[in-house]
Amino acid sequence: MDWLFFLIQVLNGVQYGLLLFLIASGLTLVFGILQVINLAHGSFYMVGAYLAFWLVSQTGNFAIAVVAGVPLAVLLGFLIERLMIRFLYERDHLTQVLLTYGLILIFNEAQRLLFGSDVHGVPTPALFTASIPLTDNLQYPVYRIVVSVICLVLVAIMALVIQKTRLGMYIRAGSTNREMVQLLGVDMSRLSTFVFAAGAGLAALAGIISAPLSSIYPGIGENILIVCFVIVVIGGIGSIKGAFIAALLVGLADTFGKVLVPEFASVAVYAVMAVILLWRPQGLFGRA
Amino acid sequence: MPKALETEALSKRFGGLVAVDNVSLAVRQGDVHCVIGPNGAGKTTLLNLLSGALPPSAGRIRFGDQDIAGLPPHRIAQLGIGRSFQRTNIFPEFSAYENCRLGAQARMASSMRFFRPAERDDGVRERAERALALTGLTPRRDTRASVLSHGEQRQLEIGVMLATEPSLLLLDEPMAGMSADETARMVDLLRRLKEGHTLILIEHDMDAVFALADIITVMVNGAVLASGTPQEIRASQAVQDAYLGGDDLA
Amino acid sequence: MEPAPRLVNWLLLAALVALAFIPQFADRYHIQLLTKIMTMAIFAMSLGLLVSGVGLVSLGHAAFFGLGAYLLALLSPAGEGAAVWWILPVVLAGTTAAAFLIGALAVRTSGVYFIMLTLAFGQMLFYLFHDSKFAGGSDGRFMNFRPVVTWMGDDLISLNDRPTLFYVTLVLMALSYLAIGVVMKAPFGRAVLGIRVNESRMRALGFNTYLYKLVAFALAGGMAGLAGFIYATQYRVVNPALFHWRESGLVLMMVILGGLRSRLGPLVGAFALVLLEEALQSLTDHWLMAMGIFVIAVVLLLPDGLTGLFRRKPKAAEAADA
Amino acid sequence: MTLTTHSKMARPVSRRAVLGGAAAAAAVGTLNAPFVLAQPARLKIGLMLPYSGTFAALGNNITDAMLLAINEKGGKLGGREVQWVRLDDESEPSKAAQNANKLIVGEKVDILVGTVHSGVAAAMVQVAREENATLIIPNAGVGAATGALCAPNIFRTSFSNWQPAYAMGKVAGERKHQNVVTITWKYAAGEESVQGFKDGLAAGGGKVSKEIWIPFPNDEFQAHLTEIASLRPDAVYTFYAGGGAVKFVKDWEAAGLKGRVPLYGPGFLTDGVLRAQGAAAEGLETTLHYVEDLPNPVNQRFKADFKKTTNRDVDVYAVQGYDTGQLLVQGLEAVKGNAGAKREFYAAMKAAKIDSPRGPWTLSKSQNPVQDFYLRKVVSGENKFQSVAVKGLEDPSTGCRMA
Repeated sequence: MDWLFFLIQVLNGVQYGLLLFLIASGLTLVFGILQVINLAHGSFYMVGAYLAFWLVSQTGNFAIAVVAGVPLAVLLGFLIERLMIRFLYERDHLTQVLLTYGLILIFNEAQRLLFGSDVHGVPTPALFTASIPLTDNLQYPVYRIVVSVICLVLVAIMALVIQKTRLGMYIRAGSTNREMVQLLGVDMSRLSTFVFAAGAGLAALAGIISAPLSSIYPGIGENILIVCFVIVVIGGIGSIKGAFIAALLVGLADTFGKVLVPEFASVAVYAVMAVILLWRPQGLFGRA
Repeated sequence: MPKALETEALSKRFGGLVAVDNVSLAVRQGDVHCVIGPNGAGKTTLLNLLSGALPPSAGRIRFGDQDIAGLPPHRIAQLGIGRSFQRTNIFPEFSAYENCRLGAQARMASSMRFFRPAERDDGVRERAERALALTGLTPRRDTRASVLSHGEQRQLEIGVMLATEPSLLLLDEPMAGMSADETARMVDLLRRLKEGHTLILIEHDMDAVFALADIITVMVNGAVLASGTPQEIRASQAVQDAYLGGDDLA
Repeated sequence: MEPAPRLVNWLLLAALVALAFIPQFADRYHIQLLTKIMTMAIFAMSLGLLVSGVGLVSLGHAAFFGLGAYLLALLSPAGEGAAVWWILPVVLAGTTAAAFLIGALAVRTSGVYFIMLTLAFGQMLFYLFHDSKFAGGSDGRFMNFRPVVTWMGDDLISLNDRPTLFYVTLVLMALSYLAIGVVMKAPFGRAVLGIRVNESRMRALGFNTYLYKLVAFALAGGMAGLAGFIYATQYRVVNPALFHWRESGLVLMMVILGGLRSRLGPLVGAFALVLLEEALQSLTDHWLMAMGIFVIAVVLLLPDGLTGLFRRKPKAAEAADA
Repeated sequence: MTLTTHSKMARPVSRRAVLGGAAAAAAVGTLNAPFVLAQPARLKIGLMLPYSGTFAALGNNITDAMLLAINEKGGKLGGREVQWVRLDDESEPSKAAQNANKLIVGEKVDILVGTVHSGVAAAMVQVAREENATLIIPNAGVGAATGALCAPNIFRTSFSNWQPAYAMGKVAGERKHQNVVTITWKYAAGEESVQGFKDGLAAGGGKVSKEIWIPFPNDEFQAHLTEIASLRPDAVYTFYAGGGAVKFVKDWEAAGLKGRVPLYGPGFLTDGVLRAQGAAAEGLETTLHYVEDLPNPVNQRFKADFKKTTNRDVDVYAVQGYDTGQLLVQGLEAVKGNAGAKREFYAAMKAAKIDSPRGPWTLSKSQNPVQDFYLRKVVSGENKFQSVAVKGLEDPSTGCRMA
């Protein structure tokens, strides 16, 4: 592997990591602020992917899928938070795990009822079908770059919101000390709903924009959920910064694991996690 | 008189906040050493440092001939430092006796026993019964802790600690929220405990403090303001100004 | 975890005796179904030991179930059945040791971290066996012969015989149930219960709570390994799905369904859930949807599980329950 | 404890039959009385196939085509009415042994048919061997079923993973590719397929320079495609099906490898997923024992009939289901529907000559089809017949001790 291919692999890893971050950021905030373990978070990714498939096949326009799909997912997140997750705030983790486990079963089966079990694909948006030649026999698909740019823009927006706005201050404070924020007179109930719905929207957006990159099949959300759990654990629960760094780390570990230790590629990610937790049991940026 | 426990420049910082600031204490064997001070003075944090619940940021804690600063709580407990908590911390679903038995079991060489029923160990049983008797709870032996009265729960809290047979007791506001009657009983209990134990006591009830204490340390803003016999403290102008002058003594 | 009240003990004994007669009239299919249910009951009891005994919610407990099954399948010689006398201790030691190692990391954490760590470690084992050639990859492995129970060269009992395997499993299930009862009454169990209620208090009393939790985790892992051993013996086939977190979720559901406050809970939950799954599957193609709704309903409506339905409302004056 | 599994398990069959429109009309004779409990006069056949999950479409095509073949012969087998017991195997290997048990031991089916997923099929083979039950595999290509685990009571009407791969290897070898990279999921089917390809390639004079294995069912290929580009191979062989096949073919194009490096694979790379792959699949060359535009009259008739009864297009899975039906018809005809006369029943099946839409085939000694393999090419979104890659190819059946 010469240095050019090495750099391309780094690019691959970063791109995968950025995508993972979109999903993991919502997950870590829901942990941090709502103190709810949401196993069904991956289902929003699945919802996004299938929404992309459905909307693109209905309208033929990928932009519509993004513009209509994200609000739909946010609405779904809003409803689920209000109808179910709400009752979990005061319950123990065990209850949360099981209830959201039940939600996964329902989501998966609903998907099967609506879309069947076939594998679907979404065409790459016409605007971005080109590829950039990197070597004489390898091109980098423009759309992958677009996805990375979208992710980076979102990262920047999130950083801005969290660092500079009042809302961001509440979010930061809420993930540190829920009671304290409540005492400050912030409506935690509304903040929780907002965070949950926003997390659902982000995960769905990840599902939508990655739909042209991947095939869409039943159970797609579960596979990615576990990886995002690992990211949240590595980064430290409730820490957006931690999730970002951990996502890149996992993306790179996964990419290079595949090339260097193909036999144990999937284990590589978990090995990274174990090592980091040996060093810092509360994650990179978690509070003890 | 030999020292039971000494701290040297003990400090605890939470981020920018200094909760315990350079505290040096010398607690004599067999004394009742009371720590008083306004809310937020760092008394409970100091107790947490002594019991190992929190690691100190700086300083040393000498217990016997050992520096125990930074040891995990169970190690410190095994060395003979017992701790009772401000909020009642007993096991509510267990009976009074069983609460004490857990304490007694803690001092067993190894309670990693899987098959012999816990009931069978006479040494443990004896220690538990003794702790019950000492705290006057023998009549309530088989009552579930959660249904004991507030005062009884406080007594039990101390009983659980006693069952570990500590030589030094760390008591965090044992009289808080008690009726006068219950307080009197607790003072009586603590006085009895003086035989054979060293006590470090955090308390707001000044009558009780002055009735029990051999030495009083006054803390303000994490630091020691004054330390001395009850007479000296009563006489201290600094203490009067900073603390005792208020309504607290009334 | 409270000891079962006296009446329940009698009912339990009656149920056990009733179970023992089932092979006399049930067909072979139902015998093997019940054998499977009893295997799952052992598995669920091992998790119950963690969840209601220590208060540790593991979402990766299937790892040890799978490991037990795989160890048996991988270590059995190709040409003959492995002798139970050595293979069972080896499998139990192996799963216990694995649980000890994973626990050493996981038990350092608590709450959400513990759940996610166990989940991640479970998946790690899943991938380890899923991706590696020696274990047969995603297709798993077959075991050509069941373990044999021999004495002086003669077959003592044959695990190939379904009713025999049924009885062996029944005995192991009963022993597991009794063993948990004994352990929970022993000093170790009392300490572990105290940790569940108030860990910091236990530390202040001088208990090395980390060690207690770790040992409990290892014991539970070993017991799950026993269940895996029986599973592999019954089906002679193992595959990575045994490790999957869906299995872990399912067995956690059994524990909750049965009820956390009773030692009988996991047992009742295993029977109820497997039978429910059978029934739903034969009723509708979309049984998973029904299962999901059922799970949510149980969690919201039956916080004390099925055994909670038969429990007297806790009264203040009730005698000490430990 | 006595679940009334009979009626309940039979019910999905009836419902499907009702919903299946024309298919049901043809199948009415066999399926219309599901609530009647088992009568000894009826032949009981268990269908353990995926009716949910990724492979559901495959399971349905196999089932419907098999019924079609039987209904063409009057809907009876050897003169006996048939009671079908349908069970969704969910393509879930962990439940496979138990499900097979449910049908063989619990339902006491005379014949078990299944399944698609290799891991599930392998478990079924184990149970069938232990219970000495008749098993017919209508798809799963796991080599051991007619290899190391072969048995007189186990038949396959589809292929072994080795077969189409060997055919592809032979074609690639004849093109003198000396630097071939293989990339596939790391599981038994993938390993068997790569072995077959290597055997064929060697026979033709080519060589594999690097094998890339990806954990099943991981489908993030970008890193591997980058690696392939850096290896600069003459050709790449891949074994994917379903979602993985869609993803791989699309990523292959996006990475700019399409058109620069020839991509080969067994027909599963395109079958059933061509539409999802879209333009990316154009020009792909694959080998398989079937292609839709085979000119033989059986194929023409079958395509029309299947369309008429199910309103779906045929695929290789439907063909295999159809042939399973044909094999059952011939075998049971010979024993007058007495599936218990196993020696005669098995001998008749083993000797059967199946006139299939894929062309005529027979069973080998290990009871796997001996059949032609075709080279196909995707032209305007459809697989088109190119040439016969290998005639009458037989699986080596390594490890099979059945003479």
